[in-house]
Amino acid sequence: MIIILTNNNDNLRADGRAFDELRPLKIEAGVLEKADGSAYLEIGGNKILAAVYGPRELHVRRIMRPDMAVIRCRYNMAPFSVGERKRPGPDRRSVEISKITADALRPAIFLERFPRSTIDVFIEILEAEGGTRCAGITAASVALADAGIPMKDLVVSCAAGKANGNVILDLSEEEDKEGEADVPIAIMPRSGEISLLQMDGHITPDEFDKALNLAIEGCKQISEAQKNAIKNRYGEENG
Amino acid sequence: MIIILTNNNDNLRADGRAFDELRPLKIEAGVLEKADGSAYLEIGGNKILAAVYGPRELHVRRIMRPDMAVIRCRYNMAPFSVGERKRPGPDRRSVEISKITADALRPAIFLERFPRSTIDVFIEILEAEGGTRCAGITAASVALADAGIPMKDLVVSCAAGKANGNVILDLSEEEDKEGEADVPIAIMPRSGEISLLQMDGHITPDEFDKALNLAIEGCKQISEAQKNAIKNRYGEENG
Amino acid sequence: MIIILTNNNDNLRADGRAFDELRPLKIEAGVLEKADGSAYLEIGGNKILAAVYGPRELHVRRIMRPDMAVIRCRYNMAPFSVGERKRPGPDRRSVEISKITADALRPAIFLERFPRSTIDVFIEILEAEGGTRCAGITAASVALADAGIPMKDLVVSCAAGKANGNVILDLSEEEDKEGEADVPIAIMPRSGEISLLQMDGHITPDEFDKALNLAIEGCKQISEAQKNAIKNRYGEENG
Amino acid sequence: MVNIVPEITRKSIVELIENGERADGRSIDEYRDISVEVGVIEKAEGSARVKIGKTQLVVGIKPQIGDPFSDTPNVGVLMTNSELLPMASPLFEPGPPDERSVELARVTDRCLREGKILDLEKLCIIPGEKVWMIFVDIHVLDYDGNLMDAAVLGSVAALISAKIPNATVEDDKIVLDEENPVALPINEKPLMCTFAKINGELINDPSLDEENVMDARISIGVREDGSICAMQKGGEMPLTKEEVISAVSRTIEKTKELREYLP
Amino acid sequence: MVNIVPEITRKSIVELIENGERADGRSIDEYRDISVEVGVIEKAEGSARVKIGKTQLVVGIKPQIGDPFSDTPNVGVLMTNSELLPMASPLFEPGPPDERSVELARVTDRCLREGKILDLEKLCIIPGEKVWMIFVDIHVLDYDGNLMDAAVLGSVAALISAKIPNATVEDDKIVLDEENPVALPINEKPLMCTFAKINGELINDPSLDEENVMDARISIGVREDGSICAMQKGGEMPLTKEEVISAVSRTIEKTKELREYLP
Amino acid sequence: MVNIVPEITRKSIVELIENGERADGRSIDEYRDISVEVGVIEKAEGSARVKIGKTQLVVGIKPQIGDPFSDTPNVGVLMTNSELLPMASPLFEPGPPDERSVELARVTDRCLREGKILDLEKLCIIPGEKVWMIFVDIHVLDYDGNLMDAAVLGSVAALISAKIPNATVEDDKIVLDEENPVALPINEKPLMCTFAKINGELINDPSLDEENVMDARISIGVREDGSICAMQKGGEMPLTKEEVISAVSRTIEKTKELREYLP
Repeated sequence: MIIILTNNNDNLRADGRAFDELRPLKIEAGVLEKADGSAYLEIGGNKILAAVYGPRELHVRRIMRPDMAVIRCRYNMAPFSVGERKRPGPDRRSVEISKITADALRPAIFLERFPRSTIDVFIEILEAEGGTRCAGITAASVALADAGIPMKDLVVSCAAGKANGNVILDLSEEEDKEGEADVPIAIMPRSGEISLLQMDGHITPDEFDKALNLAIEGCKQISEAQKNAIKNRYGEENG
Repeated sequence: MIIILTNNNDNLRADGRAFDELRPLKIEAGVLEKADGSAYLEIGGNKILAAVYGPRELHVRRIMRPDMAVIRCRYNMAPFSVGERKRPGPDRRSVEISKITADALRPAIFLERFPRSTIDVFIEILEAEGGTRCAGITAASVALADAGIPMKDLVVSCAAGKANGNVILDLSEEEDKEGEADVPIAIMPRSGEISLLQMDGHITPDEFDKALNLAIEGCKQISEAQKNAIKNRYGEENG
Repeated sequence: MIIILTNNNDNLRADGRAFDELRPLKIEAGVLEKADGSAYLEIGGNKILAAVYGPRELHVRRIMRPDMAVIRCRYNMAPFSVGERKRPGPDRRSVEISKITADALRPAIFLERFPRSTIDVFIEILEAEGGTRCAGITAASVALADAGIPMKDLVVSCAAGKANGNVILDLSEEEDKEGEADVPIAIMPRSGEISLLQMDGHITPDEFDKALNLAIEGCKQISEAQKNAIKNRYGEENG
Repeated sequence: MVNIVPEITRKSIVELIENGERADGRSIDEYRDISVEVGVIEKAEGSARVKIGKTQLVVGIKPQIGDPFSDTPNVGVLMTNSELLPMASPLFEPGPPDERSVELARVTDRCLREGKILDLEKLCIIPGEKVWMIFVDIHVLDYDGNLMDAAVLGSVAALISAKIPNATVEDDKIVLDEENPVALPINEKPLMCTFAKINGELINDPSLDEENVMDARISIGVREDGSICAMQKGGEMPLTKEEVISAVSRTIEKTKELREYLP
Repeated sequence: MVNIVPEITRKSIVELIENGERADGRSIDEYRDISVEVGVIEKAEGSARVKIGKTQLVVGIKPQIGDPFSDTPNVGVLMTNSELLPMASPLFEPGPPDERSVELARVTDRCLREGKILDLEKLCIIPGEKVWMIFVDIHVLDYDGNLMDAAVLGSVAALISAKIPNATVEDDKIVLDEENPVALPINEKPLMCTFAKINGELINDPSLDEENVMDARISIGVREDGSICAMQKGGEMPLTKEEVISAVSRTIEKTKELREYLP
Repeated sequence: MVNIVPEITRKSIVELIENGERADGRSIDEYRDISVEVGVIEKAEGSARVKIGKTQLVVGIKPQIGDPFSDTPNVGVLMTNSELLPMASPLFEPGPPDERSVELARVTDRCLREGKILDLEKLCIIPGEKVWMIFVDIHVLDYDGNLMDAAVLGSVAALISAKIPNATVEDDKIVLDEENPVALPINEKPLMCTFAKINGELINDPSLDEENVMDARISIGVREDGSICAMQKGGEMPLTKEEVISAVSRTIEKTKELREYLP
């Protein structure tokens, strides 16, 4: 009798992860000196800094809101963060990501407490390896908490997708490039509501359903790491 | 006896027009929903939209005039309006045309009735086939009327020029390119005064004189089409 | 007996100058009509215009100082001022020179007499042949005096450096390009204080010391030419 | 410019939707009148004018021969741009594309690209050297809400109807036959459906008034076989998972209707 | 910056003109003092400093070898730029060229180009591949009105006096002989005359004060034979046909005077 | 944004310095804690994170193959850029580099270039055709004064630690061996020392509070042998000659300490 040993899903991903497994994750709050709040996040090969200034006075009257604060986000990739040097300055991709990042974070913040002011979120991609927009949102949430911005919940973000015909969690750069679909989401974990959702690629509705659930599970895991980061920061201050 | 049959001027132009003949012309007022006034114009292969917003509050203090409204024009070519795709955004040509368009329209408007405000005119060249600046001014006048802006007269614009040694009216794209001279003008038909005049090429003073008269005649014909467009729009509303 | 005739340093520079000799210098004050003050300066092949407007109202609130005037400088090279045509508009070099020019002139001006206002200095390099930043500062000082701006002293600027192993004064374009080091400075001649100092190249501390002294001597010579220019301008007006 | 909606407008829209009604008499899942007209710009190799209610845009297609990207040397290039013309709305200002315009162009681009509308490999002329670059320019003339569905519909219609010169290679030179133009290599016809969430209800084809009071927006792009190719959430408030799932199945049904308008 | 003219200045200028007089003592058709000096910038292949009254500008000519435009593969390129330096007027601000600067450059460019100042075909070096690009840069140093006449006069003088390296082709390589520079292939010498309309009168060579109160402006470019090559109306008010015709014939006479200042 | 320092802060800093003391307990010529960590960005061919007190920046090195400048056809290119990220200070704003950022990049560039850190001739791949372009990008994360010393220290550390693909030429084609990367051809290791002049005293390594009240600033770059390669005065007030000379000799001593932090 021949027994064929089969692994479960584990060995089907290039980096040996299970289909529903996140890349190694590390979050640290309060890493910068000047910003009102900050966070550093590593997931897989991504290295990301987020910083928050505010609520502070808004000088641009054109976008001021008399009844609440505005949130402005700037997602930026360092020239050395990718294989081929990226020219400094915003491009269309970073403009779009900046916008949807603000959209993803906005519902969690008690903006109405700070009329006529701004909360500025700066996300810096020091090194990119797939999934930077999600990692940026996750880090920004921790930075907002570190800045003491009152929030209903800690927004958390993660992608699922499809590669080699399988629905998988937290695509690496290679899986994103070679794979069939990418579904980055952000949720407010308490309510489970979705504040960011994008998708591009080719996926059936059933697979999408599966990917969405997987991404939500991923978010929940990352949410724990966020809370720990804030707890560590808080402990540190009181220790 | 040999009789040589000569046509009159008619068949001397590539498109079969007489020297003093306009291309087929169509003007429609009130074609857009959001603008305060608008007009659509086709002449030959040109397809042009004009829209007016205002009089409205002017936010740019640097150009505000305490005793009257300012008129701001933006002439813009769609990327797909010409043979080879045009890169979006203003170039030197469109900056100049925007300026002289404002100069051409300004004297007809009772600007002093709206101090500290602006009247914004947007001209969009959807398809270009020679003579877009004149067509834009003609359309903009109708859009100003459609917006209910009080005016002394309906500015109307048309070019004459010289091609194949002949002075001709309303140059087509080919005639403009291959020809010897182009004289675009705009007039206020009631007074006959000239509010736009440019010329480039090579022409004698006598030919210029002839071209100027021809262009004025062309303007008068187009003026009728403008009035009809406004009448149709008015009729429609009351119909 | 053979006598070897040695020149002193004179013939060791390509243009026949002594090590401590300036290029031919000419300064004229009050050369422009519209500016509040102006000066024209030639040194070697450099042709430079400086103009001053102000003190005048400052419209940019972001940089306004409630207790003093600000000084804004714009150093600009004409497209035709150099061998290969320079594209119009500021580049990184001109942005830096504009900044250090303002820094060089600022300590000489009684800025505190004109709170909330600006003094604008425009330096135009019509022709460049080495040492334009120094020549620009020297000319700007004369233009400031011509504008009647109250000053503690007339800032004056000159470079020394090292070429072919020798410490020399007032480098020509060729000496700057081929030489080992360039030390542009600006001083306030009454106090001898240094308000501009840059250096790039390769030089020992002792050589630097020598170059610094040489540059200071050069400044003093140029200072006389500045004063003469102002005297001539003044004489002219009273003549 | 911040667009403040009077409280009374907001209230009236919300109350209508509570009763399954809308200000213009439509039902919750009904589109406004749609018209699609192709070939409207003769100088453009492809073009379409789309109206959805009072929203109007023109899409023009221009081909250009250019260099392929170094990492995909044998495939053509599809480029999507949009201009929110200042004539289209008092809220739009002249100048370089702002974040709304960039989002519109990029979401449309993803829907077309990931929906595999073109067989880009067939747009290679000389492998590694010269390829067709197909520019899709979306020109927004009148803005009364739901630009995304109109932009995708117009882009697909314009691409379907486009004809470009036939390019052949003779002796290392590219010969363009403008007399006998050929259609673009159309693969799939993806379409997009956008929903606004107002008072917990997902409504199709939001008008500008509805967009101004909506909590959230979701746009979904699907191919003809019902597979999903693009998705984009917008708006200031979140969606529930159930809302997303429901929007997907409603999109698959609704794009069948939209598909009727394609040439 | 809007330039508001005190009513008293306006009135005094208008009243003088009613009597055929002007503030600086000139007659209606008189230019201010003109000086034209060429070769003022040694590093420029051609240059001229022009003063008309208190208006002053420098024009520099720089040649550059470049690619021809694809639709004119065998002719050189003439490019005209202008900078209204902030030193020239309290009204000018640093930054990219504004509409006044663009108009000045484009009208000058048309006058030179349509006036056929250069035989551009002689500026072709290798047909279809390399041509001379001649840059005309107009640097406005002092602005006291009538920039157009000064810009054209200075550009023509600078081009006439320019010498560029002799370019020959040997074994497919371009050889530049900088030791034996050659003049540019000058064809014609167009010049421009500008009139301001004040109180119904057309006056030559308006000063800044006159420009500030003028109703309209007309600039006319003519070749030596009196044929017209360029025209541009400016200003806030209209002109009559008779005024235009009269300006043309006055230009033909007046440019004869201006021509005396050319090198 | 103008940074107004409260009079009380100014007074306290000045009084401390009068007594040879500083707010954070340092002596006049003492640096804050310094840390230099290399290899922090794996995708960058070289990188370093530098902290001087609360000032923090990351420098990344990226190589690129490009064309040499026409006047130096056989040497590689070194390009230095800096971004004062808005996260680093409430005073920094998003947008293109302002004059502070340009000054930082250009002074660092001069210190590296004139300090001959790289043997640029060894970065030529095909003479006259292809050379290595080495980009040094300085990313300022936290700004608490003395960016120049940190930028030079970080750039030198990142360049020393960098490894780029080995480039060889076979049959006119460039072959890149990414498996066996090679170090950059390091020549010299210039470093920079900055002093702030406060109340007539030159203090090393000014903090942001000190920079805000300083009269002047001087930065000096030296090679290992004590020769000077770069110098830049800043600040609103002048320096005396004696102060400059003293700063030079102090720099030569002090950079020996800084050199310990290099990898």
